[in-house]
Amino acid sequence: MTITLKAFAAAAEACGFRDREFDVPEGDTVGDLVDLLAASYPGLLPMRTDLLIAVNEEYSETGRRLADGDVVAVFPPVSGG
Amino acid sequence: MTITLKAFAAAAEACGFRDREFDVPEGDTVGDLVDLLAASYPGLLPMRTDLLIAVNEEYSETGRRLADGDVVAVFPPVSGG
Amino acid sequence: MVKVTLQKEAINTQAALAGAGTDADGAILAFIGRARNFSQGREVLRLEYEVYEPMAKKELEKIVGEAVARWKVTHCIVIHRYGTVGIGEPSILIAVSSPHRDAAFQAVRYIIDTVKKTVPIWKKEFFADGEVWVSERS
Amino acid sequence: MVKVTLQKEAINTQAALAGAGTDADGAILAFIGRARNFSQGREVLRLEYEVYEPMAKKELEKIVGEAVARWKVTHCIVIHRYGTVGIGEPSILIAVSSPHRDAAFQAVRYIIDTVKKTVPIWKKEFFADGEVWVSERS
Repeated sequence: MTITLKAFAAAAEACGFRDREFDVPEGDTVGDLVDLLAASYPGLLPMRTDLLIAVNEEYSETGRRLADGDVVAVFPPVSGG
Repeated sequence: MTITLKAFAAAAEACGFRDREFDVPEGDTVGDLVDLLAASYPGLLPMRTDLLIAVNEEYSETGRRLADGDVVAVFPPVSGG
Repeated sequence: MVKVTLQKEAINTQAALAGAGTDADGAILAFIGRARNFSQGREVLRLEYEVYEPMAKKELEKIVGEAVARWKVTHCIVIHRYGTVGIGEPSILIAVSSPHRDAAFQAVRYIIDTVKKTVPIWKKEFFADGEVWVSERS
Repeated sequence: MVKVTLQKEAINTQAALAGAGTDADGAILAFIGRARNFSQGREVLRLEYEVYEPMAKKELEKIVGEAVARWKVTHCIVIHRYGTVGIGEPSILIAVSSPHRDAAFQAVRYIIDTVKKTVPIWKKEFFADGEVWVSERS
């Protein structure tokens, strides 16, 4: 199945993209996806444990099962205000 | 000795003056003055225990001894802001 | 700038805020107290503030001095009106700026709470059928 | 009025405050967060904010909705800028009004603290010799 992957701020710089399609095996969880990303983009490793994940614009736990067409965003801790 | 007496807000309405000279016996304290006032202006009695006193524009304890020329202000609890 | 003003004229919020904040300040906090249209279930038509002017100014300066010393705020303006204040009009403005926000929150809260306890200013509410001095004791 | 805005344009503080406060409101509290000129001993030339726009708007609306429900504030405006923000310019404005001041203080404090924890916006500081993403974890 295919998801849309978004990366922001330091995570976008580490991955080298802000927006891309990504094929993931049926049944994969958010956590599986982050593992896959960290393996593909070693620049993410230093921020690995701090990374936040949103699915369809809502914060998500790593145990959540992905669905075809999901929009998954990965980003470092926020620093607005 | 002579002091200047000022009254504000509900205390001014109870006393019927805002500003007057007052003769007090040598050695009198702020507390003595308030007793005298309450006796002279019965309208002050309902607010007697709440009255605040300032001498020369500083809050004062009732034990303070008055001096000739002091400016003594009596007023109810403040309600600005 | 640290400044305390007692005035009869309406408070110009914009002008008071324009001066707030140096380039080192990350936070500005402004509190505006206003005359409300209802008090204890009755419609208020207007307020009148009486002030013991020289003492009120001294007390305000003490409060502001304490806030500046304690929280190291950079900028602190307090303007309190007296005389007639119409419904919806500001009766007090407190504007503080500081490098970090916590100091600004602490300072503004301290100033307004202490003004209401120690500054010799009294508020009278006018209703259609009478008037009453406000007691903050309740 | 309850309103959340994300915008690239400079924040017009005066316009945002003009709408605050009904006749039943005794308190208006406005917080302005600004770009500071120094960070960790280095001179900051400017900031850039990156935003995940639809999610940031949703999260802001959640925070404001919670504040309005919890403290019954009458009016709540939050404006957050993104893109380049010059030193001394507001990056966020929060304006709240309520009948009594305690609600306004609680609501504004809750909103700014929570914005800094959950709204997907990231700040980068630009120095003469480089740039760094700000981590609020420290």
